[in-house]
Amino acid sequence: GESSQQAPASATEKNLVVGFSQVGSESSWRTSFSESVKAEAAKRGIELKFSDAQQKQENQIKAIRSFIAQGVDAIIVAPVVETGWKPVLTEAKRAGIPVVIVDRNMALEDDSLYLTRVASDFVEEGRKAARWLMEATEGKCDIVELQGTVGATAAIDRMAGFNEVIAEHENARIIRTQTGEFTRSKGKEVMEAFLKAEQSGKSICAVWAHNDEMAIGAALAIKEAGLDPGDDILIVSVDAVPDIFKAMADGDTNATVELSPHMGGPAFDAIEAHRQGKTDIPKLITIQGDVFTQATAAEEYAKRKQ
Amino acid sequence: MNRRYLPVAVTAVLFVALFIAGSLQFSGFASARVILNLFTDNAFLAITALGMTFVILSGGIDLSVGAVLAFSSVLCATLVENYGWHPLQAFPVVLLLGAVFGTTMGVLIHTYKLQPFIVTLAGMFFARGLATVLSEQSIAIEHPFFDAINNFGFSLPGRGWLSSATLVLIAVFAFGTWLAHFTRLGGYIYAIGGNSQSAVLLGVPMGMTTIAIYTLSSTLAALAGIVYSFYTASGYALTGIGLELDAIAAVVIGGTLISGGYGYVLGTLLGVMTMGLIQTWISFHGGLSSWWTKIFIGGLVLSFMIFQRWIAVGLHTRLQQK
Amino acid sequence: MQLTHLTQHRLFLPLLALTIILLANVLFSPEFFHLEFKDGRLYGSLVDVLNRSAPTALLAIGMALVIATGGIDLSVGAVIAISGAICANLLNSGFDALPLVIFAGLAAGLAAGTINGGLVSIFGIQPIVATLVLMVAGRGIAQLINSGQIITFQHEGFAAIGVGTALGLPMPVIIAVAIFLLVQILMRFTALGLFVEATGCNPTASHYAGLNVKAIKFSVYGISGLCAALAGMIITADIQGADANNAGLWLELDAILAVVLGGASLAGGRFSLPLTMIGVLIIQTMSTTIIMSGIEPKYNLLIKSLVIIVVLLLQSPTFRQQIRQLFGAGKAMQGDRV
Amino acid sequence: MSERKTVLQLTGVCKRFKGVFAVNHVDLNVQEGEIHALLGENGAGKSTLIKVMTGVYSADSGRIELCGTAVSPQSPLDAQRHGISTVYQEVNLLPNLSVAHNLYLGREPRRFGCIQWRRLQKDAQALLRQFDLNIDVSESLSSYSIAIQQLVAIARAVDCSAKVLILDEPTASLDAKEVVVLFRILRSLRDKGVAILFVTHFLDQVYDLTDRITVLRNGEKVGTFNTAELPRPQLVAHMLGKELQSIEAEKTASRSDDTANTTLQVERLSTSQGLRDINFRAQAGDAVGLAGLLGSGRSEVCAALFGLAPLTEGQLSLRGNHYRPKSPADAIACGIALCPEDRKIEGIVHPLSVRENMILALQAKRGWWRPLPRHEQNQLAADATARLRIVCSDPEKPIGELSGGNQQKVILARWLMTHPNVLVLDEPTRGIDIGAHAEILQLIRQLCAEGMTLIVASSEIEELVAFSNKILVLRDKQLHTVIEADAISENAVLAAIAGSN
Ligand SMILES: Nc1ncnc2c1ncn2[C@@H]1O[C@H](COP(=O)(O)OP(=O)(O)OP(=O)(O)O)[C@@H](O)[C@H]1O
Ligand SMILES: Nc1ncnc2c1ncn2[C@@H]1O[C@H](COP(=O)(O)OP(=O)(O)OP(=O)(O)O)[C@@H](O)[C@H]1O
Ligand SMILES: [Mg+2]
Ligand SMILES: [Mg+2]
Repeated sequence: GESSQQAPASATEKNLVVGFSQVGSESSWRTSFSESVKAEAAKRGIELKFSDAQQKQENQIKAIRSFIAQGVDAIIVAPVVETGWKPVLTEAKRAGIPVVIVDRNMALEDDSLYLTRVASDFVEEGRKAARWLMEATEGKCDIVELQGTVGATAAIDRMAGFNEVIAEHENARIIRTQTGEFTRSKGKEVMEAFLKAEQSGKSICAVWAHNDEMAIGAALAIKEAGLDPGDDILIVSVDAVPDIFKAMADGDTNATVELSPHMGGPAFDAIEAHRQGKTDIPKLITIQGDVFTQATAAEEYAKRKQ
Repeated sequence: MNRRYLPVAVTAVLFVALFIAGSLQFSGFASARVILNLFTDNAFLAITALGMTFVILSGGIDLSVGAVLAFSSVLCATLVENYGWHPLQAFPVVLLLGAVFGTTMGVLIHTYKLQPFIVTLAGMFFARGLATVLSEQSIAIEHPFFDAINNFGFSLPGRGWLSSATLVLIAVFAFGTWLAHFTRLGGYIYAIGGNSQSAVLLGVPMGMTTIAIYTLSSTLAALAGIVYSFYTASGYALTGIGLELDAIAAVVIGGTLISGGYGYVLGTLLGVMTMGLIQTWISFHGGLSSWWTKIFIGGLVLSFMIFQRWIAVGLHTRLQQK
Repeated sequence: MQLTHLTQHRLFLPLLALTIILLANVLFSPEFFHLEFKDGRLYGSLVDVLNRSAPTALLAIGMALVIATGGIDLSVGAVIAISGAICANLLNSGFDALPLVIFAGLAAGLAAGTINGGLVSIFGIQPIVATLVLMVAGRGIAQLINSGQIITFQHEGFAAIGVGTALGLPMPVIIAVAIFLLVQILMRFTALGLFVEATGCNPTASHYAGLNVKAIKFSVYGISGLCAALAGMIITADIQGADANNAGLWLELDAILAVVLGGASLAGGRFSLPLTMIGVLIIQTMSTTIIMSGIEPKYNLLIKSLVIIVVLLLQSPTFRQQIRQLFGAGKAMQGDRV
Repeated sequence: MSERKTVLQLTGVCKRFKGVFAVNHVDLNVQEGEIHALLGENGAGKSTLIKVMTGVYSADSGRIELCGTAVSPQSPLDAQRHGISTVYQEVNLLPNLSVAHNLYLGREPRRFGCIQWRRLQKDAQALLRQFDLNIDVSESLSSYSIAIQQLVAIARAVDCSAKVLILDEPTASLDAKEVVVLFRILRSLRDKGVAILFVTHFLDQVYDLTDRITVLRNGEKVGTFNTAELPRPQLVAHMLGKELQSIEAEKTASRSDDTANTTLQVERLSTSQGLRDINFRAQAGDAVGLAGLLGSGRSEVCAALFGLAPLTEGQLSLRGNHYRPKSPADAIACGIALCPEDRKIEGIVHPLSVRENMILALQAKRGWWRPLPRHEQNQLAADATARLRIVCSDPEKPIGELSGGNQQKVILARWLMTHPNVLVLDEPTRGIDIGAHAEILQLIRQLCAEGMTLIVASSEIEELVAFSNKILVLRDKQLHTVIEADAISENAVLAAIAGSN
């Protein structure tokens, strides 16, 4: 009993201790995101307790509860899924620990459960990708879609946003859709099959991939089928990982919607503001994602490659 | 002490050792809260692992538990949120469907002599597929009953909280211990795992027992799904991926032989707690990157298994020499 | 007489199942059977099925041996990631002589196999846990090598392992067939096959008969590691990048499934590599068919599970007898009416 | 006798395996209060017939009546419910459960839905005491020797038996002492009106115990006879279908103990399993018998010679060379072979074929890279099948489908193929029929004559006496007496086993 009460006291004397519950390391985007948060914490002299949940919500909940048991000063969560957080956030609130939600949203009715959200908007990403494509093809396009993992929030929302815009264009339609599980290999495999099913790809106008990895895989498949990705078949995707800029610079894919991995900064800002007693912290901090195209790809690649 | 209790005893000793090591390293580790969190956080895993214990004791395996858990959490959420059922109406339906699912697998395994690994693998695909078809989206459950149960519990000294999930877990384990060690069915399960041909010749009702085992495992997985839906107040088709492997690992760490016939229910509980403790240690440490986390978990489980073998073999020969 | 002879052949039922799944495509997507010769290689969905089967086939070859000794190897997916990561990093580091890279990849696989084999045969740890350890930690090691990123590379020679062509067929197919033949010869033209099966059937009696049971168990894990490393190189070369996070994820389950569809018992004993290959083809044909058919992805798993159950039931003697009885009963009833 | 009630009546029972008759139109009636022997050669169909009666196999045709009503047991459980309890040929108990649990599995005493473990153990202890067995019943079964397991299986069946008790070769690895106890119990059951069906290959026991005899040959019934009215030679003739050539009781000539000629020398042998200070010497052509009671350490001597138990002390030498085997593979390489006692666990490799089982040890000796060509394998298998007269239609058949005695011969064949210098046989005639028994004894003599050294552990003193030129009597894992050459006689051995120093 004694020791557990000592923890927060000693923490306030020293520097800030923040627990960060990350989804996992399922993609290189996710890794960049983790690294960015760690780097930001180091820069500010914050002690970061990092916990990798290996794509499992239960592990995230366990981590949050153990952060509470340790008495950290604040908790950052990048939730694996939108629902299911109310019980554990209620516990954090009872313990008086502020929680910042980053990346994906949480479905919470009671906004006193968290300090703020540093959010990316998957639906909007889908819309942006669609708008770009509709502009490039003047609203006339037979699209094949490479979905993310079935049931993943990012996949569902990006699909919804994209379809919303497509619905406004009567000559645009999705002719085939299948999951590529967010991976390069599976993206390539599915695209191979699509090409064969659609008269060697002649009837495909564009590929819409829920992330960059699948887009890169699809580009490989198109090349091997003897077509020119980026010309014969357009490719648009989401994330803006470094590799996609290279592909765009090489003319293999056409556009990507950025999902910035730098969400650590605003999150720590909010936590520090809260500790200083400020009460005017906004409940939603949106990270804007731009659309990048081949035009700026080369210079962006040079910038991001490190 | 009887030699057969050796693996369980070794697991218990190693668990305590791990706990002491953690307590010396981190302040706040040695608290009632951390211990009770182990129960609350792992209740659903422990319940599935208990079902898995029976399956493994009988020489089988059940890969479908994670998917069944996901399915039952989604079904719960759908019934409560989309159809407006009271949770208490939904639970029996969920448990019943779980039972029917397990019975079907048991019948396939027994009647058609199909291998449990494959039947339950297909079962895993099926249950997960069904859950996805039911709802791709995760569904939040906003029902006063859920809040009430989640808030129910007993406060213990040291900021400990005896949650309702822990109470369910204790009840289920009491049931499991009774079933394994004090009923005929329990004896039959051990018998099948020891040698199924001999078991038949000794008059063990194979069909009934096999079907009962898989029915039990699926029902417990469905119950774990309900516990999980309380834990997260939601239902989601992609939860519990790989849970079956965690459950198997817990059972084996608890000293049960994967080939069947040897092991104890108590060992499984210790196995689950040990894995939970490893996780807790990692979050307290907080400095491991994603990959070091994996390497570390693997390494710890490995040294645990080697220690267990080593101590067990050592003690065994010592006992024999006496 | 000849026909019954044919139907009783052990290849008959698995081949029948494969044919039925292939024929399902006639309904969904006739393009499936389109084959043409383009740029010096055969091109079409059927070739894709073979090509995409290659990694699983390699895994299944190793897995079949491991399962025959009564073990199981869950770590192959992680070994794929490790060997891919090592190769990709070497290619980017300047040590990019092809033999060296391939050797390094294989060495990684062998090392993994040695760890598994050592844990199982020397320490006596149960195979499912022993290899579970490497399944978890191995992917961590691969990510560590790659720092969690996908490491892409440009290397014609190495890429050819995944996308090259030989004898008019994709390179992975050639590699898989070559390994299949090699292992099959090793197993059936030396006494290894007998030793492996005897070990799986009754390890105690095999030990008494003078077999070095430990060495046999040890070596099958080694072979499995090597096969997995080769599969890892194919997968890596295919996308010209090493994806430590996802390469080979859950592929071990497909490999085990293939071995069991090939009629092996997970308790050990008899195994058949040709039947295992048919199992692999059944799995891949099913995947490709689902992609080609245009069914909504959320039904993928349901379809897969039902197909597996049907294929298993087809192979179950009890089920066939029940069907025959139903059939026979039907005939008898008709006879009654007449 | 005729007024006795028939309890079990079989009429025209047939059972085929893959079209071949294992049991062919057999009639059998077993009466209340009699002990009925079921006899026949290895592979005659005894075990199959029993399995048909108890629901393990379903009969292809025929009728089974129990106390006048037709029954068709679907499973052993079903048979038990009908009042038939059985000890099958191989020990079919559960090694992982405690002895007590094995005895009462499915019949555990319960109160309020809970098994009463205390009472169960007390009952078990009491039950085994009837068999003069005083062991810790809470230990798992696997920690006891196969003979004890056999006794436990018998005790279980005896305790369950309501109307019919079937025993398939229960005495195969029991010592004389245990057999006496068993017979006492069987007689008292008979007197209580239980019908007992008894299979054995020991004709002495048949004449000692049984009231009537039914003989099977090649799956068909030869006839049912009153034991008292059937002379022994005629019984043998019924079983074999021909006269048994009498084996001359000729003794192997005693030899001078010539140290130079020693093949195997054992000095102060002690093992971690508890053997202490065993010394003996054997030369080419010797047959050394190991005699003793249950648990006296015979099997452990065999195991130590074969590299299965690490030596804690002592020295072995083989043809003058230091010999310290670490594994069976080592031992085999040095020219030693062991035909183990527990054939089900240590001997047969089940789904593998008879041919593969036979050549396994030879192939292991050659190494994997030098496979025996298939035609050579076939030839070897054919030769062995002929030499040991193994009843086996097809060498490609899984070995588990052979009858128990024929499995034993296959294992013997496996070892003969390796041409060992020293052949260790642990209970070699376990479950072997009378005809083959004689042949095996002859074989042992012949092998000795060819210069092989044999070490034979056996519970059958008669057979030890028949071929040994040296008998080591073990007690409490120590060498008690050595009886040599002309001093060898059944009485001498018995006296050494039973008597004090
Ligand atoms: N499961 C089986 N499949 C095929 N054939 C079998 C099977 N069981 C027994 N047989 C065959 O049936 C015949 C009778 O065997 P059974 O075991 O009844 O002989 P037995 O009289 O008990 O001989 P033993 O004295 O050696 O035990 C043998 O030829 C044997 O090969
Ligand atoms: N009567 C007994 N009481 C207790 N333990 C026994 C008894 N008989 C055998 N055992 C146990 O069984 C083990 C096996 O002994 P071992 O096999 O050497 O005996 P054996 O002389 O070969 O007799 P058999 O093979 O007929 O059982 C011994 O280590 C001993 O612990
Ligand atoms: Mg028999
Ligand atoms: Mg013995």
